[in-house]
Amino acid sequence: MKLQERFDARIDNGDFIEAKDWMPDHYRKTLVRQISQHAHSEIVGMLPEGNWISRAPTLKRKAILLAKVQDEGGHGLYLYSAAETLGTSRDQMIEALHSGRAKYSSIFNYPTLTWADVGVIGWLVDGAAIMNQVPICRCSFGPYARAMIRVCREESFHQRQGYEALLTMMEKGTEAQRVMVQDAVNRWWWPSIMMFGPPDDQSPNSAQSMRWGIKRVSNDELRQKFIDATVEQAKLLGVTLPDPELKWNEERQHYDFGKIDWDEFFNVIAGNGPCNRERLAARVKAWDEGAWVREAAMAYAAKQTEPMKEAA
Amino acid sequence: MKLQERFDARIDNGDFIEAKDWMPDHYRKTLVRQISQHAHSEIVGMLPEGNWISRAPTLKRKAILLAKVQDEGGHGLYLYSAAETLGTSRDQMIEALHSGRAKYSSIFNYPTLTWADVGVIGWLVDGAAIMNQVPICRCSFGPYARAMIRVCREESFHQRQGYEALLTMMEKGTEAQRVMVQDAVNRWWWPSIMMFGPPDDQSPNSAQSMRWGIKRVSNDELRQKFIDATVEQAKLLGVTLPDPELKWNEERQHYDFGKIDWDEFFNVIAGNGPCNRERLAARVKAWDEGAWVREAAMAYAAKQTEPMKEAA
Amino acid sequence: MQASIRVTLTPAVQYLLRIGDTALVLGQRIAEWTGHAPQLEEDIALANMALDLVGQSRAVLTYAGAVESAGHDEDDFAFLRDERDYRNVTLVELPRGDFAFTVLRNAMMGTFFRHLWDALRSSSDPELAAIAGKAVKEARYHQQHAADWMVRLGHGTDESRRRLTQAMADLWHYSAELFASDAIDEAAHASGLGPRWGDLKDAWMRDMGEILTASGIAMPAESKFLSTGKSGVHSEHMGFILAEMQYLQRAYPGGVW
Amino acid sequence: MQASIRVTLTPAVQYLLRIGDTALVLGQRIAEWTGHAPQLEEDIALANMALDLVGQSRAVLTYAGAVESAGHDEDDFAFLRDERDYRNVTLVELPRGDFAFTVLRNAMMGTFFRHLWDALRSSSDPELAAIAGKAVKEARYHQQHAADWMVRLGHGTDESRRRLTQAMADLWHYSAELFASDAIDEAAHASGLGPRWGDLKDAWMRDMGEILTASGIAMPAESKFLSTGKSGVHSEHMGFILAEMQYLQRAYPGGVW
Repeated sequence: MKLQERFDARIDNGDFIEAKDWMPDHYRKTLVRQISQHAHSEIVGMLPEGNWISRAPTLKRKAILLAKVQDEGGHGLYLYSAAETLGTSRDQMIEALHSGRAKYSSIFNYPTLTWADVGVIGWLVDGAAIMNQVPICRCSFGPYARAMIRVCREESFHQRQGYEALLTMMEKGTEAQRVMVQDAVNRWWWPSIMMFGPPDDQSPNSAQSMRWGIKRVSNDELRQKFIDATVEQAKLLGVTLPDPELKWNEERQHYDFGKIDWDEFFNVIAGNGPCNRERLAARVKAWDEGAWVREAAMAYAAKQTEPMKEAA
Repeated sequence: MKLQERFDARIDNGDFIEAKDWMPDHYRKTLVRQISQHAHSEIVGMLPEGNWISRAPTLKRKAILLAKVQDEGGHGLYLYSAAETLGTSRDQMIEALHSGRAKYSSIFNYPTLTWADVGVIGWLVDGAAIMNQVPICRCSFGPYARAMIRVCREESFHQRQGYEALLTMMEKGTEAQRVMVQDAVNRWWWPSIMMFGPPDDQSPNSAQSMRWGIKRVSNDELRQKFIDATVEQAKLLGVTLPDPELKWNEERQHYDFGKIDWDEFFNVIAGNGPCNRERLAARVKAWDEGAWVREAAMAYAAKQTEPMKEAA
Repeated sequence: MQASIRVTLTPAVQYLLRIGDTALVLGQRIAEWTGHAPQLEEDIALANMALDLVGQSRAVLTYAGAVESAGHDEDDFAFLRDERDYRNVTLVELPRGDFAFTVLRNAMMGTFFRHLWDALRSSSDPELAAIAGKAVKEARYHQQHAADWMVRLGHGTDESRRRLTQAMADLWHYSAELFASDAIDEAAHASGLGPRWGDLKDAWMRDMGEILTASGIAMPAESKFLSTGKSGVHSEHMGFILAEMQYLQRAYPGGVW
Repeated sequence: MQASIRVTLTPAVQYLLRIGDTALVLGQRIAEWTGHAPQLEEDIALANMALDLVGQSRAVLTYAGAVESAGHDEDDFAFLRDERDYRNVTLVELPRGDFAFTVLRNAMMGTFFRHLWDALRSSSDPELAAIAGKAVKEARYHQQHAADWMVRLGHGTDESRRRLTQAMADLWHYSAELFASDAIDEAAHASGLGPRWGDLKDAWMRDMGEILTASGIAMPAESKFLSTGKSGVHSEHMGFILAEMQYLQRAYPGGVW
C-alpha cells in the first residue's frame, strides 16, 4: 500500500494534502461531511441574524448586520468550493441538507428573540466558532485550511462587533436595554458551550480525525479555553453567566463549570430544537421558489453556448 | 303591453315590486348592476379598514373595527342575496367584479394611511353612504329596499363610532394626534363629496332611475345635504374642511363650496386611482387562493347527497 | 408611557396572562383573514371568532390587572409589554398559513379553550368564573365551526385532504405545550383559580380524536418537541406580531384613543 | 425621544429626503432576500446592494440634517419620522415579490439612481457632490447586475419570461412618479442643488429601452396612474415597513444602540 504509506507520511510530516492528491476514501468522506456541514452552518446561520436586519435599531447597526450576514454567505461559498474540490457538487451537498441527511450547527436551531441576541451571537456563538475553527487553519487538507484562514479573520471581526454592540447597551444604554442583554446571555450561554460537541469520552470520531490532522484539539479542551476567555469578557461587560457553579479553580488554573444538559443537546440534534423545522423549511422554501430562476439562468447559458457549438 | 302598464302603475302608486313580479328587462338589469355594485363596494370596502385591524391602538378600538368590517361583510351578503332574487348568481357577480366589468365605489381606491383614516372613513365615507342610501330604503324594488333598511341602521352606528373615535383624539389626545386627524380629513374630504356622483347635468342614467323609483333624490341635492350637515360636525370636532370656498349662503340657506375636481374622479373611475389595482388584486387573490376550499366544500356536499340519491 | 411596563409575574398573574395572551394573539392571527377568506361567509365567521377572542382577552387581561394590583389595564398589557413577558402558547403565533392550517389550528385551540373555560367556570374566583361562563359558549361554537370544516376538507377533494394532512404535519407537535403543566399550573390548581392545563389533556385528546376520525386523518405519534411560549420564549414570529400591533401606542406617547 | 420628530420641510430638505428615503426603503426591501435568494451568489449580491443603499441613505440623511439645522441625525430621520413625512417614491415600498419583480425594480431604480447620482456629481453643494461621486459607482453596478438578470430571465425559460412580463405589468406604471417634477425639483434646479428629476427621464427611458430590448420585453404604453410617495402620500405597505423598522427605537425610549 504505497499510496497509503505516502499519505500517512505526509500527514505525519504536517504537509498539506491537496485536492488532486491521492487520499483514503474515508478521509475524503470525512472531509466532505465536515466541510459541507460547516458550509451549511454558515448558510442556515444567516437566518437567525437575518431575522433582525429589518428591525436593527440604527442605520449603522443595520449596515453592520447586513455586512455580517453577507460575510456568512461568503463563507458558505468558499467552504462549498473547498468541498467541491473533493468531488461532491454544491447541489449534491444542498440536497443532503434539505433531505435532512446532512447536519448543520445545532446552535442555529435556537431563536433570536431580541436585538440583544444579535450581539450575543456575535460575542458567544462566533467566539465559540472561532475557538473551534482556528485549529482548522492548520488542518491537513489544504483547501479547507486556506478557506478557514479567511473565515477566521472575518469571524473575529464579527465577534468584536457583537461584543461592542453589547458593551454600548450595557455602558450607555437604559436599564431596559441592560435587562435585554442579560436575558440574551442567559439564553445563549449553555447552547454556546455545547457548540464544542459532546465530551471527549463520548465523541466517537475524534480519534480518527486527530490522527488525520483534521481535528487538532479536543472538544473539552476547546470548551475550557472558551469558558476561561469568556468569563473575563463577561465581567468587563457587566453581565452574569447563568451558571452558579462557574468559579476559578486555582489548582487547575481554569474555571470550573456546572453540568451541561447533554439531553437537551441530543434532543436538538435529533430535530426537536425550537427552530429545527423552521430553519430547514426556510432553506427549502428559498431553494424551491428559486428553482425557476436557476433553470432560467441555465437555459440562457445553454443558448449562449449553442451558436458556438454550431460554429465549431 | 298590459304587463308594462301594470308595472308602471305600481311604480306610480309607490308599491314595491317583488322578485317574482314581472318587470321590464332594463329595470332588472339596472337593479342587478346597482345592487351588485353596492355589494361589491361593501366587500372591497372591507380592505382599506381591514388594513388597520392588526394595528388598532387599543383593544376596544380593535374590537369595534373588527365588528364594523364584519358588518360590511354582512351587508355584502344581504345585497348579493337581494340581487340574486333577480336571477344573477353571486358567482356571476363576483366574476364581473374580478374581470373589471362591474364597478365598486371609487372611494375605496384611496389608501388608509393613518389610524385617523379609520375614524374619518366612519365619519365622512359612511356618512356620505348613508345619505345616499336612506332614500333607497324607499326604493321600488322590495328586496333591495328591505336590505337597505338594515344596512342603513348599521351604517349610522358605524358613523357615530367613527366620529366618536375622532372626537376622542381631538378632545383628549395629543397635538400629534390632532395633526393626524386633520391630515386624514384633508385627504378624505374631496373624495367623500365625490361619492354622490357627477353633477346632475352629467349623470345620464339618473332620470330613468328616478322614473323607476330606484333613485329618489338627485346627486347634487344629496351632496348639498351632506355638506350642510358635515360642516357643523366638523366645527364640533375642531377640524377644518380643506375648502377655502366653503361658506354659508344666507340666500340659498346652504353652504357654498369650491369646484370639485371631476377629472380626478373620472381618472380614478377609469382605474388610475392610488389603489385600484391593489384592491382588485387582493380580491382576486383571496378568491383564487380560496378556490380549493370552495371546491372541497362542494365535493363534500355532493358526497353527502349521493347516498340519498342511491336510496331513492 | 410608551416604554414597556414591568409586570409583577406572580403565578396567578402568569396563569391569567397565558389565557389572555393566547386569546389575543390567536384573535390577531384569525383577524388577518378578514377580507381575504375563501368565501364571504368565512370572512364573517372568522372576523366573528377574532372578535370573541379579543373580547375574552380584554376580560382576562383586565382581571389580571386587578390581580396584579399595579394599575395596569388591558391596553397596558396588550400594547406596552415586551415579547418576553407575553405568555401565549407558541401555536397561536405561527403565521396564518392556508385555510387548512387555520381550520386545524382553530380546531385545536377551540377544543382547548372549550375545556379550559369549562373548567374555569368552577374557578374559586367568581370574576374569572363569570368570564368563563360567557366564553365557553363562544369556544363551543369555534370548535364546532372548525370541526365542520375539518370534515369537509378531510373528505372533500384530494387537494383539500393533502393540505389538511400537511397542516397536521406542521401544527400537531405544538400541542404538547398546551399540556405541559408546571409550577404556575400547580399554584392555580392549589388555589382553585383554575385547572392544571395538563389535566385538560384527556378531554382534548378525546375530542380531537373524534374530529380527526370524522375527517379521516390519522393522529400522529407524540414527538419530543416542546414549544415554550407560555414561559415567554417565543418563536421568531412573535416579534413581528408585536411590532405591528403595538406600533401606534409606542409611536404616540401619551395618546388617547 | 420616541415620539416622532417634526421635520422642517424646506424644499432642499424635501429634495434630500426623497433621495435618502428612496435609498433606505429600497435597501430595506432588497435586504429581505438575505438568506432567501434563489442561489447563494444572489444572497450575497442582494445583501451587498442593500448595504450600498443603506450607506447612501445614511450619507444623504446626515447631510439633510445639516441642511435642516434642527439637530436631527440619520437615525432621527429613519426611526422617528412619521410615514407622512417619509418622501420615498412609492415604487420602492411595494412588497418584494418574486425574483423577477425584484430584478425589474432594481433595473428601474438602479438606472434611475445612476443618472441621478451622475447629475448630482455637479451639485452646487460639494458635500452632496462627494456623496454622489461614490454612489454613482455603486448604482452602475446595481444597474448592470439587474440588467444582466433581465436578459437571462427574458431569454431563459417560458416561466421566467412569463414572470418578467408579469412584473412589468405590476411595476412599470410606478415609474411615472420618478419623473413628475414639481416645485421641489424646480427649487433644487434653481439653486443648483440637483437636477429636476423630470430631466432624467430621457436618459432613463433610453437605458431602460436598451435593457428591455435586450431582454425581449416590450415597453408598455404610458398610463395616467401617478403614485405620490414623494409627497408623503404612500401606499398601504409603507406603514408596515415603518412599524417593523422603527419598533425598537419606539419601544426603548432613550436607548443607546
